[in-house]
Amino acid sequence: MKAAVIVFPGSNCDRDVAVALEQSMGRAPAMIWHGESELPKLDLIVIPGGFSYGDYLRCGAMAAHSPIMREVKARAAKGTLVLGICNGFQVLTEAQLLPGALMRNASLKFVCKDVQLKVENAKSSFTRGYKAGQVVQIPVAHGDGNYFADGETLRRLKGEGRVAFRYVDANGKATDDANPNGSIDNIAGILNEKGNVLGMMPHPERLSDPLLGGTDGRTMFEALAKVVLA
Amino acid sequence: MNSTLARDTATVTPEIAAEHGLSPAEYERVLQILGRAPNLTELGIFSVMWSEHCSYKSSKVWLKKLPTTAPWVICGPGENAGVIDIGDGLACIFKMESHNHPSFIEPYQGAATGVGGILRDVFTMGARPVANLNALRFGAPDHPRTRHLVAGVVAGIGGYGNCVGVPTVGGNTAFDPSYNGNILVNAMTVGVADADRIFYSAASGVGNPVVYVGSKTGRDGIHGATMASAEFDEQAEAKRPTVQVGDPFTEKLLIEACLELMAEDVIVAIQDMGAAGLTSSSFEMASKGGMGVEVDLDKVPVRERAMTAYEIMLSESQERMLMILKPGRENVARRIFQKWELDFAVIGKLTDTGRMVLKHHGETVADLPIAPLADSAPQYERPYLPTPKPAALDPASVKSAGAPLDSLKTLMAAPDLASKRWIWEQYDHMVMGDTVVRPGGDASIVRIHGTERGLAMTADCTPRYCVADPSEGGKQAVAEAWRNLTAVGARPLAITDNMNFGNPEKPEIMGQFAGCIEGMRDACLALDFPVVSGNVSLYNETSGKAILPTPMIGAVGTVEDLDNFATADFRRDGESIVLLGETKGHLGRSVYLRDLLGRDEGAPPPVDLAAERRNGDFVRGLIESGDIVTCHDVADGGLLVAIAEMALAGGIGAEIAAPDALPCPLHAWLFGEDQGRYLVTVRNPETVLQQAREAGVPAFVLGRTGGDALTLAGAGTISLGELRQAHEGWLPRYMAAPDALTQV
Amino acid sequence: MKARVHVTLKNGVLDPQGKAIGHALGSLGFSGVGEVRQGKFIEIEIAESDAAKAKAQVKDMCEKLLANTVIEDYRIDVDA
Amino acid sequence: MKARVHVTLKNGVLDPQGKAIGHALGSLGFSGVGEVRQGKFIEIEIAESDAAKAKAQVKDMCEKLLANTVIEDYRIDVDA
Ligand SMILES: Nc1ncnc2c1ncn2[C@@H]1O[C@H](COP(=O)(O)OP(=O)(O)O)[C@@H](O)[C@H]1O
Ligand SMILES: [Mg+2]
Repeated sequence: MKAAVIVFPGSNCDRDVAVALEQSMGRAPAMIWHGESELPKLDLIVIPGGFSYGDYLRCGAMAAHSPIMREVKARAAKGTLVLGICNGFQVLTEAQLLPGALMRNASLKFVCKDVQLKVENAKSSFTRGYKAGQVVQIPVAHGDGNYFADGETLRRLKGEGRVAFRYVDANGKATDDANPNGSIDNIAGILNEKGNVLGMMPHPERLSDPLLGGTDGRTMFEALAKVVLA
Repeated sequence: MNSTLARDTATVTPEIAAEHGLSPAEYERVLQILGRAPNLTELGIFSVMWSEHCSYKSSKVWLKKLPTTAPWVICGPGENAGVIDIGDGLACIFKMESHNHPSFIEPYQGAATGVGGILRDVFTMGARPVANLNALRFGAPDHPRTRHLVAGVVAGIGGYGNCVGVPTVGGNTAFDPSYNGNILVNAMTVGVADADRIFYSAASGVGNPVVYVGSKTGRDGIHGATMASAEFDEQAEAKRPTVQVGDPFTEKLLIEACLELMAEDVIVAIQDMGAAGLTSSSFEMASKGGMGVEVDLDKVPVRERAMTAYEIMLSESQERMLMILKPGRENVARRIFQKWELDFAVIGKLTDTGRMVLKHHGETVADLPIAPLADSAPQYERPYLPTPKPAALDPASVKSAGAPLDSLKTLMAAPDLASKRWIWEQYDHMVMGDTVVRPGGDASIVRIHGTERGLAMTADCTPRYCVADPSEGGKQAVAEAWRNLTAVGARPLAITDNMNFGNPEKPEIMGQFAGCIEGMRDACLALDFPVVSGNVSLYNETSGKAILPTPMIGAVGTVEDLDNFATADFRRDGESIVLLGETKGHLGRSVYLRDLLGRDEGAPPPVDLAAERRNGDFVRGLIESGDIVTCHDVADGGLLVAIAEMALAGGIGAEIAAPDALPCPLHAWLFGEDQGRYLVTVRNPETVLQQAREAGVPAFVLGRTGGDALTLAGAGTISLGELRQAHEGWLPRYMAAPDALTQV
Repeated sequence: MKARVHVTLKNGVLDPQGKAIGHALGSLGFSGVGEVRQGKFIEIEIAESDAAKAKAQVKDMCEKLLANTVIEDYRIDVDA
Repeated sequence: MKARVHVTLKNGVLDPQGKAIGHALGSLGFSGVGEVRQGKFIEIEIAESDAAKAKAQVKDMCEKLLANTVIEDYRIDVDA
């Protein structure tokens, strides 16, 4: 089993997610510089949070054109698991590995806080540690997490069960108040058609340690560890 | 030599010197040192090196009075930041710095570049920045500019800190009309380094290369007055803004590149280019090492055409560093900076001449003796007029503002006491994965990466105390910082200060400055809490009206075992709430008096430093031994406000009662701001009361936690929901108006 | 030669910034403000001196980087 | 009536975004790319039908909200 974290200029959650991965998998992931054009044999690729290229122009746009992304796309096509967190999610949409786009938060403000998420799809390799419908607590920290997709795409996402997480209140209701960024349909994370690529705005690596306030995020890394170790 | 220098000599007149901020006496000294008139570039260098900002000419004699040593101090004031030993072979490097004026002009960029500057001060010494804090002072909420400034400053601090990936974990925010024309933006960075790999700025080694890295130099921040002079009118373009724009992405790369380079054995000395950019960095590095320096300005990476020597030397472009490398190691460094796609240029070398020589287009454009320029930098013992001691206000003479719970509700929504969540939720306070105690409490705690120990940090100052009695106010600021660290269970180690004052040429202002320093000194000595770094910002005045004296204190301590620390939230029903420390009902200069009765009167609450230490050491002992996990110091607003904050933080109410025999009226007891007090909760209070008695710490059981309301015996009940709406509602509501929109 | 690129959101794509600006203008007392849309305006100096070739080059830049064609349209003008 | 506003950074003000875009275009293999500057392009529908009055109104909007006149310039075009 091997995991890798892709590091772009401006990534800043690369270390955080590496710590969480190592904790759950017992082995440190490979850290891959964006300028590389080849990847070692891998089971999981993580595109971490941060501000790749300063988030200038559009979040994730420049990173999506890095040499390494060609290779990430090729691996994703072959079924390797790819997890994009926050900026990583933005990179995946810009690279068109996931549909839709992440726009400026409706409040126009950066928002950093714990939010409640409802696990809408508990069947993927990423989410099978959760129960379907379970409400978990995971922090967000972003200025551009306002998910947008056109009507047709949205219908498909919903119809195919590809919405992984929704922002909800403590009772599991997807209300406007529970939506930190204006995302359409309170969408916090989505899967690709084959279910091997997940993009999500919240940061599971930030609640993977009781000392930091919770472990709901760790469940995801532990589930991934089981899949890739199997 | 003088012949090649002659080119623009003729243009320097005493008037131009005055425009550069040099007094006639100072200009006379320039002429003496050089034995000739300076040219414009040289004049520019003198003017920045002798500016208040770089030379501390008004404050130095006073700053010398502050205690700066302790066994754990590795490096005190004088370097880019202060360094303390935090055990396990690690050092903590930290400093606070103001960016007041630029933030008033352009709040977003001013605040953003303030954060960038203080980050560089810390990583330039070899530390990885692990946390940022920010202390903010704005004008009255109803002043027409305030909302726009709050919005821009907060967005700027977040925009920069979030992007570089350093968590912003705490701060301090308040409003007062005295800041209407002069807001304060004091940014602090805390970093961690290996104690045996600290980098300093003193240059050494004749012939060693002088290396420039980071962003290119543009005409950023070059002073407007000089831009208007004939020499620079050549392009006759619209008045060029002197605002500097921050590039946090480049800063992030610079941090990573510098830390990577520091792991190699190639750096002799390193210094960020802060205010006065290339001038102060090259000058100070050479001066500290007793060296000369020769720089070829043609080698400096520039981003604009036809930049003059004057502009290159005085530019305040951001995200740049200067280093002296070991001979022959340029390629190691170049490779690293190329990997991070940053500019890298060898721009000169160290010499043994003791002079700063600048070449441009093959000509010598400046030739200055370093030691005389540094040694005869002006230092003033400015006349000062001590602030007259105010008479104490007898609490019995202050009428009540109304029913206690009504007063509480109003105070919880008062601008200074209302929750600052709207601010800190715009800051990424969790990135780096070590934020154990988030903003919103007394001090924030960041785990020292890879260990089970923590760094606690806070920023504090109560200017309304300082203006009434500078000495007591200075003392209180230090004591409150110490108390906030103690309240989470940390061992307070050292402070950084940011002295924000009005015009030092006025004796009353110098009196405030001197008084604050005296009080700070007393507190630092009594609490073993030395000053290791700091910054001075003077001339914070508009139309002759000065800001409240604001000696902002940033403080750092260690939590020895992250199994044992405390936070302010009530965690369980049915626990006894114990008040530690003495309550006399001091209402002078309290928020109650000011916000509810409209009176700015009396003396501030005195700080009894012996009691402060006794009470604090006692509380810390309880936390360290694991006996208590809920603790909050009693600060602005007094006892009832502190209890309400604890209840809201934990979502658990309380029932409390005042003792039968009160030393003062009830409202004074509830809202007085007596110092040195803490609230803790325990399941069984007997042991704690007994231990407190033995330690000589006044202790009193106020009541019990529980329910979802706050009940004060004989005065009624207020629900937590109502309190929360008041406390959390004010700032978001205030900021909802359209003039708060910042796009960027 | 200088190219000027306007990147605008496609019709039907929600524009949070435009919406917020419109709202703020209303609250600032401007009446009669209808829809507000915010886009980007990018100026690029290019060495290419043939206008047609320059335009083709910039189109390529837009497709590859400057615009996200899932949500954005672009318009290019070049001049000497 | 529709107003179009271009908001651009004043001359000499550092444009980190433009810089990064220029850099990225280089990495994508575009040669001959000189300076890149990024600004904003805002389209506003206004009820006012008199062009001069409309322009004055939008100028007021720019000063108050749309542009940060400390570091930005703006240009207004109106059409029917
Ligand atoms: N500008 C700010 N940035 C981040 N956190 C802030 C800021 N202003 C206030 N806070 C946070 O709000 C809380 C209350 O601040 P303060 O009143 O200074 O606390 P205390 O009374 O304990 O000194 C603290 O946790 C502080 O860190
Ligand atoms: Mg406190």
